[in-house]
Amino acid sequence: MRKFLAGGVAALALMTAGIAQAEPVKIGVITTLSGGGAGLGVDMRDAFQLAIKQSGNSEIELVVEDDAQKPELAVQIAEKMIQSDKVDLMTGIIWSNLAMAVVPNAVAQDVIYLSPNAGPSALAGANCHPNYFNVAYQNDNFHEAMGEYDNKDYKKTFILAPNYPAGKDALTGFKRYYKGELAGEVYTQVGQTDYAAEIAEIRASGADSVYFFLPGGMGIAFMKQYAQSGVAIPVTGPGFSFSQDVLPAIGDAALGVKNSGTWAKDLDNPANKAFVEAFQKEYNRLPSIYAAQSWDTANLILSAIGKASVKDKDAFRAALKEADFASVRGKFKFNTNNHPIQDIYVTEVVKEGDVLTNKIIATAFTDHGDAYADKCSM
Amino acid sequence: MVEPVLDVKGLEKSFGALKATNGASLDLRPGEIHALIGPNGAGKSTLINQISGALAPDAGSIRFLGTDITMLDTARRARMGLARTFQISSLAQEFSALRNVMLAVQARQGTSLRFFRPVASDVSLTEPAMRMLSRVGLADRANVPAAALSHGERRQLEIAVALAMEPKAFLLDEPMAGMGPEGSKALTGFLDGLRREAPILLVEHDMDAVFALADRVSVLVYGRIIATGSVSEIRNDPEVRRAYLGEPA
Amino acid sequence: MGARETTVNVLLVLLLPAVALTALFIGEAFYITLATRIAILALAAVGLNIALGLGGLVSFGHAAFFGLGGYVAGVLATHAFNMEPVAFGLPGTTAMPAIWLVAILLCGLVALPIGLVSLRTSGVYFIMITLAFAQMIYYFAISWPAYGGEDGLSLSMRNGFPGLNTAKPFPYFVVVFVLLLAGLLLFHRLRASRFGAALEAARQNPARLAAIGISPFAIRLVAFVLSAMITGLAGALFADLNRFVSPSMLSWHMSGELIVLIILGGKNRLFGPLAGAALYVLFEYALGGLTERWQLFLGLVLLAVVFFARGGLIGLLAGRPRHG
Amino acid sequence: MSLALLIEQFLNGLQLGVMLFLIAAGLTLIFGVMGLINLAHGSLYMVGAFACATVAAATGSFWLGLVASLAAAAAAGALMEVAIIRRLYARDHLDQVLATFALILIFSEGTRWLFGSFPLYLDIPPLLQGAVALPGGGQYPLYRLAIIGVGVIVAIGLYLLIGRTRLGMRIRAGESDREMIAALGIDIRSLYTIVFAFGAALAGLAGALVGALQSVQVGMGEPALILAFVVIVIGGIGSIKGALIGAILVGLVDTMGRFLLPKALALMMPATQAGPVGAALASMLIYIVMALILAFRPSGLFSART
Repeated sequence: MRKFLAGGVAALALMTAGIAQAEPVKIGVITTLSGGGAGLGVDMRDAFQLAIKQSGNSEIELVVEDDAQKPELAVQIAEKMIQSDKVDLMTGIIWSNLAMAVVPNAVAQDVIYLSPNAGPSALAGANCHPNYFNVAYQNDNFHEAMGEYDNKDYKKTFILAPNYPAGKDALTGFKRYYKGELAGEVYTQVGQTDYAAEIAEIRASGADSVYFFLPGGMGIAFMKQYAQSGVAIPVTGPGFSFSQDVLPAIGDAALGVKNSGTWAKDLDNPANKAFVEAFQKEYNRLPSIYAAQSWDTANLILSAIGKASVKDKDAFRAALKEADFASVRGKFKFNTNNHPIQDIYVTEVVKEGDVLTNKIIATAFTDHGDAYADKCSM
Repeated sequence: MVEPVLDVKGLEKSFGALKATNGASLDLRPGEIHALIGPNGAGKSTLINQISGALAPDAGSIRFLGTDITMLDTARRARMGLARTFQISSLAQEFSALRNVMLAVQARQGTSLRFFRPVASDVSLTEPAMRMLSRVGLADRANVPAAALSHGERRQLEIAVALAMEPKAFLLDEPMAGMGPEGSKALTGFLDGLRREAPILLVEHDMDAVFALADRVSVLVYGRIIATGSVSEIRNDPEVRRAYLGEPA
Repeated sequence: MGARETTVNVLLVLLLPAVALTALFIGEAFYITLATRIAILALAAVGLNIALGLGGLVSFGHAAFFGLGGYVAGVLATHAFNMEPVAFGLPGTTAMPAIWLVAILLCGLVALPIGLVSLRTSGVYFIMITLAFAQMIYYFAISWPAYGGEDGLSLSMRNGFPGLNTAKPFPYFVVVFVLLLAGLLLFHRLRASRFGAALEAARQNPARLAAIGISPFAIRLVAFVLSAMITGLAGALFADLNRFVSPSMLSWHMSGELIVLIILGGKNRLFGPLAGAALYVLFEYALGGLTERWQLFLGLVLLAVVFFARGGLIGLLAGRPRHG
Repeated sequence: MSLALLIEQFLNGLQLGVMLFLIAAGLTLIFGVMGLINLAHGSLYMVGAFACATVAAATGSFWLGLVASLAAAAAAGALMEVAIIRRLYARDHLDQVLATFALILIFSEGTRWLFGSFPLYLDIPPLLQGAVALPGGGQYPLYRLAIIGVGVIVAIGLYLLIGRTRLGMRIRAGESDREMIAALGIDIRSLYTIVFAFGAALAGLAGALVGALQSVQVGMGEPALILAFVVIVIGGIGSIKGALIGAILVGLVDTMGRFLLPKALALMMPATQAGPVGAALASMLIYIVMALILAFRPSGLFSART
């Protein structure tokens, strides 16, 4: 297995030798490093490693493995990390369906799992667990924010998402806050690459706006085809479809699109400035939201390691729950169900020089939690 | 007159513009060897394939043991007792000669949906199969894979497989082909006795064998039976001489 | 079967429990899980091997049955957990034997119409039509919301077997291993039986088989259904191993993997699936830990097997097969 | 629902069909001539898209990218044929499936090694941007019309190539009798390499054209591959005419199914359920059509070989 002895460089060890070293901590990182969705996992891993390296804590050992975006493989890796590597903490999963496969069993075996991206509703509500911390968002959040924000400008929106649970959650989240009329509600095929039929329907629907949730390649294809179609109805979407990893592939078609997110690289706080600078310097590219969330996850862990021993689960959980770290998102605290309470912004895609990126234009929610916390009995 | 075992009436079969079978009729009576001859390309294989069920005729009927079998598939016809041998291929190349024959025995018993008992030690299969191999003179080659048998041995195996089916009629497709004079002679003697078990429709190029064995002969030319009769009748039929033997009238 | 192949087979069978027992004593539970995974994938491939190895039917859609079996385990357990009837007032269950029975029967029932249609075709058409049926079920599972769709279905705990604590890795391994042995025994008996003889003849020469009075279609249909049943049973076990089932068990990649297992081990060899599954899981585990480009190396290994080791691992170890 | 929308959806179906034809034509040609089932065809499609995106990004010209996609896919195809595929002609379908499955893994990870994990950018050329007016008040993207045009040109070109040229004659001869063509003294090895490279170039062209519409990323070939197989199996493997008709059938059925099924179901059940259920049925539809066609015509609509 690939082991990263982060900060194992002698110089760093010398530098930090004076500080009372924390005990050894082993963190299992399961993420997607091969196949079509690898871009997200690579950003996640890179930011995580960078944060650990910068901390100078040489006692943290990372075990990084590729799940190839296959749930069954992720389960196997998780078993290995828990039973064989005996990791103290786990993190890294990008996709909701993989999280659903791994998390319930992992937390049941008393391993603490921190989600750097996925936030399926099942884990936020009835199936919440003291060992499960979501450092990213609950899946509905981005869509709720855009529904709220779209009330300002639009009265008749056409909404579409893939025909799977996350897609239905997305549109449910949007509708929870959107008060206008729906010009249409369409579910597309998972992995669909041609959206001509849906775009034709949008054109004919008389909508004044479009809200779509199509992650990964699906969103890229939709945006390009939409721009080419000559339909002039404005589009909004969740930040995933306009994050730094996909913007270059969409190109200028994304310019001016408003989207929701918990983070943008121009968020004005010192932690964020340091993060963006460090990430760019190390990897020579702009960080995506996955990198930002992963960076926060790493720093949350580091803050807890400073307060409690990972062997003392109760104390460590309490330390995590305090969320006493400098988040790149500015404010960050945990709700009763261990999901974030945070601000959710609306950003707009702009061009800085040659590079497409997002700029914050409004705040959709302040201190926003999620709709499922009530169902959590913690 | 006795009811024929096999009664073929007015078969027609076209491949595109080519009429491969053009109103062919013939019958096979109990106890006889009925030879079917004809020049290359006359449509003998197409006719045999229709009788055995591998091809569906466009028109016409086939009756076997008094039942219309025109619409039945090959396997059903075989189970009724119509045993067909092939010119070249063996049943299962990877299997030994014995297992090839055992397969025919189990087919006749109708017991192919037995899943557990090993066949190798099953005397109800091995014993009849060995008997058939002995009858055709292949007993000492029982454990040789079919693929490793010589050409002549494979012809003998074909016959053994057909015998194991205990058929009501044989459809033998050029059993002498590729056999040396010795083998042909032995097989001719064997077939001569076989007609007592079941009548034989014999497709054959070897005229010596045909004239030695056949009770009746039918001549197929361009998909049609142009003559049927005893050996001497056929030998003296002017139309046959013209069409088949290429002699001027 | 040659003497060398017998030796190789005995070693292979002993290997899995040896690994599991060693792991048990040194307290490395993960290796028990790994051995269990190998045994389950092997059982799934044993099922496919009936169609593919004995019958020459290259089914590119066996993931359909693997996944269906998995969903039977997931759905029955979920209903039992929620105390809701599944259908017609019948309750769910967490008893493995009942789940297995339902999985086997359901896969047989589903395989019957699929086989009736697919077996009318042959060659590439058969490969593709089985794929088409599996894709139908795959898309259905992704978009049907009741049991989690794309997210899949988590089992709150592993289902139970009377008298055993299946939540622990080793007892569950024993359960799975016994079923694998039963599957291997079944395959062995089947191949030697009258049905097996007819099926192998249907692969070698279907026209001749019909001419002696055995319908190749009927024989193949029975083989296809049997094969689906065993693969479905393995699917139920796989769901219990992971305590999770999702549409990815139904995907065409899974169908491809099952074929790969058989070829890796040696097609039409009794122990080919086991050797192949062991090799495949070890590759995935060892290479996956070494490099994130492990799929590239897996591809190279597969190519090498096609070109240099046509008999698969068993062929490499035990030489050419013998036929009696 | 207006007539203009129906016309537009019909065009969409046609265009999807033409796109599928471009991918499937090479696949079916290769099967027809060499009897090879090539799962790695989708990888050649991906190679075309990546080549086009890379060259277009470097030079700023989509057209140069298009040329590059043809060249790169043909080169990759020829290389693949000489190094690997050639050894598979005499093997059974099972070996072919396995070896070309392995090639998918190698191509996917190799491409990721070279180009990284992030999707690439490829836009349609300025010349083809914008939309044209349809009768009845609708609009249709010019680029999609151009794809339909390319498909028609390729279909006619293939028809002429196979029916009228010396290479086509050899291809037809190779389909019917391989020993004959070898006996005629035609170098069958180089003929096969040429046919394979030609089929690969067609896949590359499709990848480049589609890449401008979709996202150029690793794994893009797999959904395309499965659909292409559906197309050629429906059409009859080896038949170019079958591929064309199969592709258009699949394109129309898929587009119209996605468009009409949810609406039809909305007449029978609440709208909130009709959407997802309709979408679920629509995604299964082409496979249902394929199974039905094969149930009645086990060798597809226009089988070239049985």
